[in-house]
Amino acid sequence: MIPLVPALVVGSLGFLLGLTILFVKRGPLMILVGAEFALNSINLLFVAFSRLHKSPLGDAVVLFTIALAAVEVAIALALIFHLYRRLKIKALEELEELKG
Amino acid sequence: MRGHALLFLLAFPFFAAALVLLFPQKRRSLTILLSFLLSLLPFGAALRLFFLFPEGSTAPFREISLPWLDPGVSFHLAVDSLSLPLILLTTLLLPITLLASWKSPGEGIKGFLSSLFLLEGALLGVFLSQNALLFYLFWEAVLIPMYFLIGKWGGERRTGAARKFLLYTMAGSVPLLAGILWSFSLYGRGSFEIALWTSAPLLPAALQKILFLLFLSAFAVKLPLFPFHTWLPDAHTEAPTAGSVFLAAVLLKMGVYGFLRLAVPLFPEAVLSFRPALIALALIGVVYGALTAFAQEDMKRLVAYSSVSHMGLIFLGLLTLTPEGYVGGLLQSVNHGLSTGALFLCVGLLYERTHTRLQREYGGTAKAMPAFNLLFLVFLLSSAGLPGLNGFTGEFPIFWALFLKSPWLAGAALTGTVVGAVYLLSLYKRVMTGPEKSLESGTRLLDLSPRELLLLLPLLLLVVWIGLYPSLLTKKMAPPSYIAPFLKEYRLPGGIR
Amino acid sequence: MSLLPLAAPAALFLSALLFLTEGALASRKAPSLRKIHLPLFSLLLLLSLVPLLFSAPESLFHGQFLWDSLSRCSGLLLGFSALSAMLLLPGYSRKSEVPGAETAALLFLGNLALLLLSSTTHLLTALLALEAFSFITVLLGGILRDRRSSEGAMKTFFLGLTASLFSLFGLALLFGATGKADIASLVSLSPSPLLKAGLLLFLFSFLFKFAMAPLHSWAPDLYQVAPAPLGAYLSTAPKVGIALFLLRLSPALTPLLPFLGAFVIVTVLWGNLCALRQEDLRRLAAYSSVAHSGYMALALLLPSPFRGNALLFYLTVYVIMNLSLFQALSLLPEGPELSPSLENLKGWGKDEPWIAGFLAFALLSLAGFPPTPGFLAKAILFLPALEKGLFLPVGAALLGTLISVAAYFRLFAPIYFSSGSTLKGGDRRGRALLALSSLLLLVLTLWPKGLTLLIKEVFSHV
Amino acid sequence: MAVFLFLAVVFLMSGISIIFVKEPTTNILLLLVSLTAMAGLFALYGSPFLAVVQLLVYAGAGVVLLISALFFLPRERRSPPPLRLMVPGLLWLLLLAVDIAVLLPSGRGTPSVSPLTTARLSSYLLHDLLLPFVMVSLLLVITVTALFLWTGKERGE
Repeated sequence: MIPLVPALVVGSLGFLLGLTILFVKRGPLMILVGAEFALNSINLLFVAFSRLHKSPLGDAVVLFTIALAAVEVAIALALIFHLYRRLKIKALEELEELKG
Repeated sequence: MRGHALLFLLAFPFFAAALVLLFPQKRRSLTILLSFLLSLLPFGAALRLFFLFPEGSTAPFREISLPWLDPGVSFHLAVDSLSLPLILLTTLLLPITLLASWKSPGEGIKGFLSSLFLLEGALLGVFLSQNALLFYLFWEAVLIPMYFLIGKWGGERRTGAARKFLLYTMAGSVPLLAGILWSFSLYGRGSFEIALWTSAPLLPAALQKILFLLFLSAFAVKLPLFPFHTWLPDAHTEAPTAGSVFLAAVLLKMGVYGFLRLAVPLFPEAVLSFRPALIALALIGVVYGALTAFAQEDMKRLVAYSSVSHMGLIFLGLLTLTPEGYVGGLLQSVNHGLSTGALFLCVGLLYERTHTRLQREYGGTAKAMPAFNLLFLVFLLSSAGLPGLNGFTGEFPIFWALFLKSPWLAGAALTGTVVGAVYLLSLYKRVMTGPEKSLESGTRLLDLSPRELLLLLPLLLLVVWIGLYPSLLTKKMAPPSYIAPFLKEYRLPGGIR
Repeated sequence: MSLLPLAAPAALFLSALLFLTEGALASRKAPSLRKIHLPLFSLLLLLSLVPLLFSAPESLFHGQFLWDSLSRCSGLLLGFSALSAMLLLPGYSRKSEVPGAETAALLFLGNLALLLLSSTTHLLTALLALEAFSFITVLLGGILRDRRSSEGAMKTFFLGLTASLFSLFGLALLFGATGKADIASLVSLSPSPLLKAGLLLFLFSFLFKFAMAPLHSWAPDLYQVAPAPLGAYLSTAPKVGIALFLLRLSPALTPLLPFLGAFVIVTVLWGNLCALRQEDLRRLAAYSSVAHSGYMALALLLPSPFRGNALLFYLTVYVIMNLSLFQALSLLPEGPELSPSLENLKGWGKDEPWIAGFLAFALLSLAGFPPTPGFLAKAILFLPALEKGLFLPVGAALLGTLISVAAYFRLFAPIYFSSGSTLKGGDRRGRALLALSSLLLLVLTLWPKGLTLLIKEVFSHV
Repeated sequence: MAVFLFLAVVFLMSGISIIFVKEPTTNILLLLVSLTAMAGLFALYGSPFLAVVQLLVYAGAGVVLLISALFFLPRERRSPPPLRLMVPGLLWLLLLAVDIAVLLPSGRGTPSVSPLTTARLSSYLLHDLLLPFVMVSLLLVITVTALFLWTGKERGE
């Protein structure tokens, strides 16, 4: 039997790591990578808690998270495609028009 | 049912404000004439109310209460001996200012007239409301037409002055709202009726103090109490003549009214404990206002600062918490409205002719405008408190009450009046006497037209009448039942504490 | 179990699909916004509102979809907001760049997501609905697809993504603490640190989308780049959905009240202060909506009967007055480089007296001036708050109100005190809509009791 | 336990590496490694179904999408580091083997907790969580709209 606590520790650490990636990295793709990493860590928490409470809810939520992640990636990629291909933007740093 | 007179009095200005908008824009004189006629109606109603009001009555008169909003917010109107003179003053000044606006606002005359009617309606609402939330509602509503009067039809720096006026007033009235809401929960009767609050047992002293300060912040800005007066000179200077008249004559009295209507009956212990500080501030206002007025070159600014000084004196009178001080303060409120209003009108008339308000640009005006000369002199003397004119009848009881309280206080306050006489007469000397300056610059000053005479004569009449026969008003100014218990009689002239 | 309650969501979803198909098939060149999209949209939306009018309270999907009078209220407010957005579009100056069919579809989907959000007591459903709406926000905000709007969309998307990660993490903790994911199980448990932390994190995304400071930074950017008609929708509809969900969640929020109070204080002060220094009209409107979120969140701190009454009253009034504001702003022309600023209002008071009057009325109401409904909403909110002893938040809210007066009155100076060449835009429809909103505000001014009675009726059936 | 430790360390290490590695391609491969490790952890915690979904849908389709997105980026941003790609690549193969070992019924890592059967999960999904399940279609429609708007044909040209 694998105890729950290590899974919780790994999940929380992974969540923090994912957030770090999100805040440290520039560029939309890397932000997505960070978000995916964090989502995965959260999924581990759900699975572990699912075992704790002997409820399939956690596992089910993981499925929803995966769907959500897929949707997020698809929308983000559409936006990135639009920005780089249509609007011919070289880097995100160019986009600094909105302020105040 | 007889309270419907009050409903008419309150609703008519708002109705008129809407009606004015339908008048023909092109035919300016007709529009003004029609609104002048309209404005006579509320004045007539107020006059009738005044004559019907029983002498020496201390109870609310012609009460009417309509359900309006939960919880405990009713449309409750009444007139009493405190609000009666102020209502009369408000309704009297509207026709006069309308006549005075024949030429001054350049464009958008309909909006201007409409704003004046709105202002009148809101002011009447303040004086008539017997429900704290309704009172606050009208208190705030006064702000909007006044803001537009200053901001749209004002002078050069009108936008800044309008904003300053707005911010000062709002900074005062937001605490007032907080105080009213808090009182609502403290009195725990589920009602905003002022009568219910005043009849409830007094709150603990500590709470009274906090609430008093919240309420006072609104009243002190309006009064204006030193050091919250700095909006006033700007607003006065930039406002059109009609705006200045209303501002000085009625808006400042809202502070007096609020103080007497709410602060004294609800928080008497707090008033007593803050009284020394308030007296000090009012005294500073008296002296500072007078000295600053002395140094003003702009005539409107001069009159504005004289207002600060006079209002300080009125507040001093009220703070003695004696019947003499009360009657003097209230009577002087009316007097100040009449004479300062008249002075603003006079300055406005001069400005219409020469387009300057600087004293040094004038001289020898008395020769060019003899009729104006006489009227102006009377109003200046009334403002200076010459016996026989109305200013004296108001100031005398105040000084009497102050003297009974402390001769030193009376002496200090008297300096303000002395300086007042000096700057008012020096104003007269510089503007009216000496060589005729208008001849040098080539413009010929015309004397008063019949219309102008018509608008100043009623004021002249009242100034003299009240000066000779103050009981005309005072017999209907007995302290209402909610204030009377807090006014202490001094039996002996030597009863100084 | 009657399936009638499902009629409204189903109608919304099918209408969206219809518009998407139409968008995919229609010829690209035909300008069909006014001729086809608008009538069809209005018809379908009104049809979807029909089920709101009758049908008894019902709980479907194990309480994940509650069909009560609160959700029907939400549907009506959302419908008004979406209809207003769509009616304004044909008069919008850059209408040729707005794809009509997709916009209509997104409005339907948005209303569906928010309707679900406001009718659920299940945390997972709520989070999914919120995520769905957050994508819709991004799409509607960036619908012009030029450089600026894509930038705004991008920023909003990634900030929203981050916020939703926190919420999901919170949901995991809540699941860990309770083993369930519905509001009732949160309330029944005594608060443990895990539960508190989970709730706090779970709220993150909701407060973010509700534009509570300091999580509001996306709102000004997005409202600035979104077309003004859609700004009207984006600044009102999500507030309805989220506020009503938070109202359902509020029994569970008791341990977090101090924290929420701090949020309220920061939001009302910061939102109004920022509004004070904006030159761009839509950024100003955005900060004003931030501040109003703060007032609405204050309602959540109240004890039970007042909470719902104050929140629903404020929400209704807010929707109407904020729509008025954006309806007026929609009459100003926009361009890729032209974002209407205070300067553009010069001379409105003279050239467009009615429009200026309506706008002034809305501004007075937004500033909470008596006797406008904005004032009544605040009075109904502040009274019980003071009675409960929430002096600090109410004090901050009053101070915020004072600041907001200065902020809104800045608009009066160009409108009434200076003259200039008026920029004309908009059409009859926009003007009529503005007049309608003002009329509603006027009715609420003269007869506020009607709304209070209606709200009482709503809560007697929940 | 040893398997758990190995997978957890790989998962966390790949996250740390993402922070420090600059090339997007390597980073996406590292993400793939972490996703695969997570699949193994799911299996260890008694969710074989989730593990399979993770491997096929998430690690498979999601990462392919991300890699294809690399080609939108300006050219200079995609640096081709042949050796840097080798390490995560090999690691991924190793992890895949571990995952399969854990997933096999007789595998060494078979968890002692009773695994959640796919049948139970699906009946739960279709019964207790029917509404969220249906709502996924809402998300998909929104995605389609986004694709329409941002990658479809330009209007008005």
